[in-house]
Amino acid sequence: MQPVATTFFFYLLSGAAILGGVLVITRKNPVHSALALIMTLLAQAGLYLMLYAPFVAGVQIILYAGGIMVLFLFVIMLVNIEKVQKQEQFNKQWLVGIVAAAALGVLFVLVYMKGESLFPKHVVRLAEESNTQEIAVLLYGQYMFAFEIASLLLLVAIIGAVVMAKKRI
Amino acid sequence: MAPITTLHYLVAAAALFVLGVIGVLTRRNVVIILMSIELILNAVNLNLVAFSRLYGLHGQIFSIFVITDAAAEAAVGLGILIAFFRNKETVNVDEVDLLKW
Amino acid sequence: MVTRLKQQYGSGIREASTYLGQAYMVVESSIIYELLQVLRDQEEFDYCVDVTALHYPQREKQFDVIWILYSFPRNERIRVKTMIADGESLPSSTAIWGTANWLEREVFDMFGIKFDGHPDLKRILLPDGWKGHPLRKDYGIIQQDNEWVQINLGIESGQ
Amino acid sequence: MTDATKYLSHLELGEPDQTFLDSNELIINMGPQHPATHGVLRVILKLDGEKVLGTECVIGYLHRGVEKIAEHRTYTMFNPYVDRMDYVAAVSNGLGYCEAVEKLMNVEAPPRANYIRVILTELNRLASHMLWLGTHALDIGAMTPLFYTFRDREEILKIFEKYCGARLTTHAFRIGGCQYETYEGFERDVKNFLAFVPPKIDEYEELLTTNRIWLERTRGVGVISGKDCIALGVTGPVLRASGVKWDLRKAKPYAAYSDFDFEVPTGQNGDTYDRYLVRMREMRQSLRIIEQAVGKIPEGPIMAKIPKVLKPPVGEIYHSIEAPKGELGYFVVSDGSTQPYRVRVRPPSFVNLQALDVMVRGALIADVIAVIGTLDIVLGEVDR
Amino acid sequence: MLDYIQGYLSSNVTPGQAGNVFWATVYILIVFGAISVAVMAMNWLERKALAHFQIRLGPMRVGPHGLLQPIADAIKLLTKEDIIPSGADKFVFWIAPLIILCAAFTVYIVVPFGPTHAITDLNIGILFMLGVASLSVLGVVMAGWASNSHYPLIGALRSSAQMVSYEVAMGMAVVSAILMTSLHGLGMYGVAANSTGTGTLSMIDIVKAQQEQHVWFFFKFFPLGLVAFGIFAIAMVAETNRAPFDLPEAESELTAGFHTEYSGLRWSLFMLGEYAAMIAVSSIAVTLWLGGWMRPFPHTLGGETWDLVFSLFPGLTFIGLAAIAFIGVVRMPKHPYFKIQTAGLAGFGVALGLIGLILFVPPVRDRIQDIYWFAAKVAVFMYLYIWYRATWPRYRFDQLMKVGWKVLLPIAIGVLILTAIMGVLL
Repeated sequence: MQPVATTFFFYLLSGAAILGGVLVITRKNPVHSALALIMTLLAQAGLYLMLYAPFVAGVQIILYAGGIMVLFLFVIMLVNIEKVQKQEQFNKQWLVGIVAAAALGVLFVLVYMKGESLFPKHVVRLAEESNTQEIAVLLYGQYMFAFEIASLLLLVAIIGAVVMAKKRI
Repeated sequence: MAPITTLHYLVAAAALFVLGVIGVLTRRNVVIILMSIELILNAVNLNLVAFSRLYGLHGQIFSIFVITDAAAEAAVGLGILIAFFRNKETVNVDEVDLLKW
Repeated sequence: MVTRLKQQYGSGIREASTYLGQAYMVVESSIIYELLQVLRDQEEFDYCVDVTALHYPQREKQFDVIWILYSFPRNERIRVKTMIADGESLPSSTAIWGTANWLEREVFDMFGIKFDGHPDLKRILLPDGWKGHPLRKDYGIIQQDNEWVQINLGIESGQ
Repeated sequence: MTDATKYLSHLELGEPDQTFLDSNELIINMGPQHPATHGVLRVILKLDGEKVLGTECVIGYLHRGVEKIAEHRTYTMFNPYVDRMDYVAAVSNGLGYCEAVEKLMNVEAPPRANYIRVILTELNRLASHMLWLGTHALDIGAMTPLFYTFRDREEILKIFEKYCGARLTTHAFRIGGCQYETYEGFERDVKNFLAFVPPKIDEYEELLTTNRIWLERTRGVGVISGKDCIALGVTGPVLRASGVKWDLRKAKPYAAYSDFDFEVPTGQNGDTYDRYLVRMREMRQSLRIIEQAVGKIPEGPIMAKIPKVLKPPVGEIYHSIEAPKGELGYFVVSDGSTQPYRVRVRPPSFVNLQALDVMVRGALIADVIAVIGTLDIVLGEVDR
Repeated sequence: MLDYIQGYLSSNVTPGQAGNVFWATVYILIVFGAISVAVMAMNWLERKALAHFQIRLGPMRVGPHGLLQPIADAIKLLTKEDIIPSGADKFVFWIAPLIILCAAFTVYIVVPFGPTHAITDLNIGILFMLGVASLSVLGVVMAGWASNSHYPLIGALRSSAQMVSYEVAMGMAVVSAILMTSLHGLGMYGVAANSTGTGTLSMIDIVKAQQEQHVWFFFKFFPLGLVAFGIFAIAMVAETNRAPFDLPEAESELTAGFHTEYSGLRWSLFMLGEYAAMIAVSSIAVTLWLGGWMRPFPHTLGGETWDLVFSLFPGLTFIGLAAIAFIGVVRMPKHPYFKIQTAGLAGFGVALGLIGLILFVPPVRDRIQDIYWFAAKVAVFMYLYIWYRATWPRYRFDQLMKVGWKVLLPIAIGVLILTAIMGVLL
């Protein structure tokens, strides 16, 4: 399947993602931030589809938008936002932070400008039809060990989260 | 319009990354800082997937691992947040300036 | 039973007999708590059916407060009655029978009789800020706390 | 030292262990407008998540001053008012009041009147239990039994309607007996009903008694021991489900109940499921009583000799009957005039409702609903 | 023009795969229109069927036998005052029902109504479906939070916990079905024609795998497929917040759960989303275990004759419905008051009959078959939903969690492992 109107969708989706990002860091209300983050994540899932990565897009939707964000919303509801909303939103070093981040952004763009010539000229044709199968082969073959470590990491995270969030153990 | 190249994706990812960094550096609310970290991780993911179009599937594998880590990080981070909130009744990072209380 | 109690309390029990087959006794308000305790513990009146009151405005001791008790083992009922004047208070029987909690609250609500030692003596059927105790004889049947109605319901009168 | 501090010193805590999320306990109002509080009951729930830490009932939204009204009406005029208290069992209310005044006047209703009274009261007990079953099941989420019970309750209401013209607030009895002779075909109607209902009760039981979800929702929920029941004055099926075999129809027989052979069903555990079973069995026992009463209903007058103007002698009387919800008592004081000096109603729902707090502490919100349903309260009676 | 349509109809890929934007748009419109109509029909059917379970009549006033009731409801809901509680977060309150609706409808992009009757066929089809379906939990949480009220908040917390928990068991059951697509060992069922050993996540390929293996996954590795299907069937009821798992909107406990504060149009969006989600998860179950668009007994009762017999079913169904409508006409009271209703019902019957006759025309007949069988299987699930609701009381929250984590999940994992072992052994 050939993607249609690539240019249009790229600008639409990346625009949505960046707009979401801006909203995440500017909203007073964490729930609005979370909503904006969900928009960013879904737009990114769309970008992944355009990059011939349907499996990553699916994982992004299930895990990020469906799992992690629900966790975020859950926690936001547990903490008292009304009080938080009335407080000062930015810390004292906000100017320094923005300047540093902007410098970082400029650095990125400069590197890309310089480095673009190093990229391979032709794009690897990734088979979209068998994307999942190929990822599976890599994940359970070459990256088996990393996969196991990731599962261990998740186990540790589960235990850690339960231990920390529990009232009395 | 010019066709969309890898560079376009990289710039979009850089923009997201910078936004995430700004969020982490300037906001006081822990929840939003955690969300900004998610933004940063996502920017990295976008980079990885964009490069996987040039160098093969390994980038996608890596992005899956990053998503796994993000899940673990969110769980632990929010767990800490809950414990912290229960003790201090605040979610502002600049009020967490003691190692022990 | 009555003779036993009479021996114990002497003139505290002023009257004990039956009317239409129902036993009752009239006692001094000073011994009422003790008597109720004894009735439950020694005479096995383990179930407090009802606590209520009567208002006789022309008497000196205006109120009759009545405990209706029932004994499961003996299958017997007894009414214990005591008299108090307006403004006096009685010891609460909540500690003896849990039932008495709401029943005493109702008596307080309707007659204005206070029970000392009641855990949560406040109005039960009428709203908290209401003035007056409706089951007293001097409270008219269409009388109401106009002020409360106007403030809380926003209407001129509930009639 | 008050009780609260004693408790704390026992735990060796300076003050309650209050972290923020603990203090973030939810206080929610269940009612006065809530689908499951059976009217205008308001329960203030203190919750920790879904767990109930405490309850407080706020009642009185339906207070109509019935006892005050009684003091300003003659004995006869007050009779219809009692039907408005427990409006799903109006016949029982009327029976209790009429018998109390009869006792005060030292007259007795003729045997035929007593039999009619028993038949109608037991029919009303069935109607009340059916309504209870339907609404209780609806509260727990089973929607269908409600419609089945309403279908069958309708048959009872039809008999009432034919007998006295009213369906709900019947005013069926008069002081001294009954106003109306049974209508043509009354016995046939009742017998038809007796044949019609048992399979229907089987039908309800089929839907619920062995239903796994029903068992899980009701077993071990709202447990109250027989001792607690007695201490809190809880009567009726709730008391019997806790293992106390006590029924005023047996303990202090009134009307014609001593003539009939019936059992008093009891439970052991005092949980919601036992109360359900007890009430289901009670419905069958009621059918038994009606069957016997219809079989040997005596001929004769239906009204005792009483004066046109009722002036009971000075005195006071407490008379109680076994209403579908528990002990319904009337304390009537006469000063010798045509109007009662005081009528005190001892409503079973009001007293039973006190047990709510004991029964739901530590349970979940869903159990509060189940327990309110199983207590079978009628707000008209709680608030009077 | 006609050639163009004809040319498309004879192609054998979905419009999405063909990259045909025009046809994809047409399909999207058709599918979304059809789902909306199905939701309305389901609404009517639920009220009628539930009423008949409960010895009532259900809607009878608007149109003959209340047939126009959904339309009347829609008009009522659209014109109703839209109340927003004063303390509510207006934006989130506004967007929450839309999230649920979008999540429920986006799922249909990959639902295969037939071998070519899908909007598109994604490589990650089932993953996409589960993922997007799980997004509706966000809408629920937001609706509960934004209402600024206690009951909706409790409803939302319940709902999110419930949906997240049952998704786990559901996912396990789905994985065991996906595993079956790759397992060529068929034991007593014979050997498949194409046994490559690679599985698939694509919805169309899953059905095709069942076609090739000559078995619905429902019956494969008996009873493993059956158990996995059972777990899915239970979890999907919980996922869609329907009785007996309707705790988030438990009427008698939380008034209406997360949508207590909603009214009018927004409330109707919740309902639309709920019913659309019900149809969506039923479609997943049908696709994964019940052979999707395949007709019953495609192999045991194979051959030309049986093909012909089964291809008559769609037409016969509609003729049967028309017959029921005409019985209704005959039984309608003869009073002049019912004249319009009688005429309406007769007209409805005639319309159904005509549709039935059109479905007998050979080209249409062949084209409609797949969709018919798919819809028929989904309809069975819809009926089950109503049946559950009429029969069972509601679970309590802790019991619900117990069932999800301690019963369904271990069984699902066990089935998954056993399926894998069976696949390797056979």
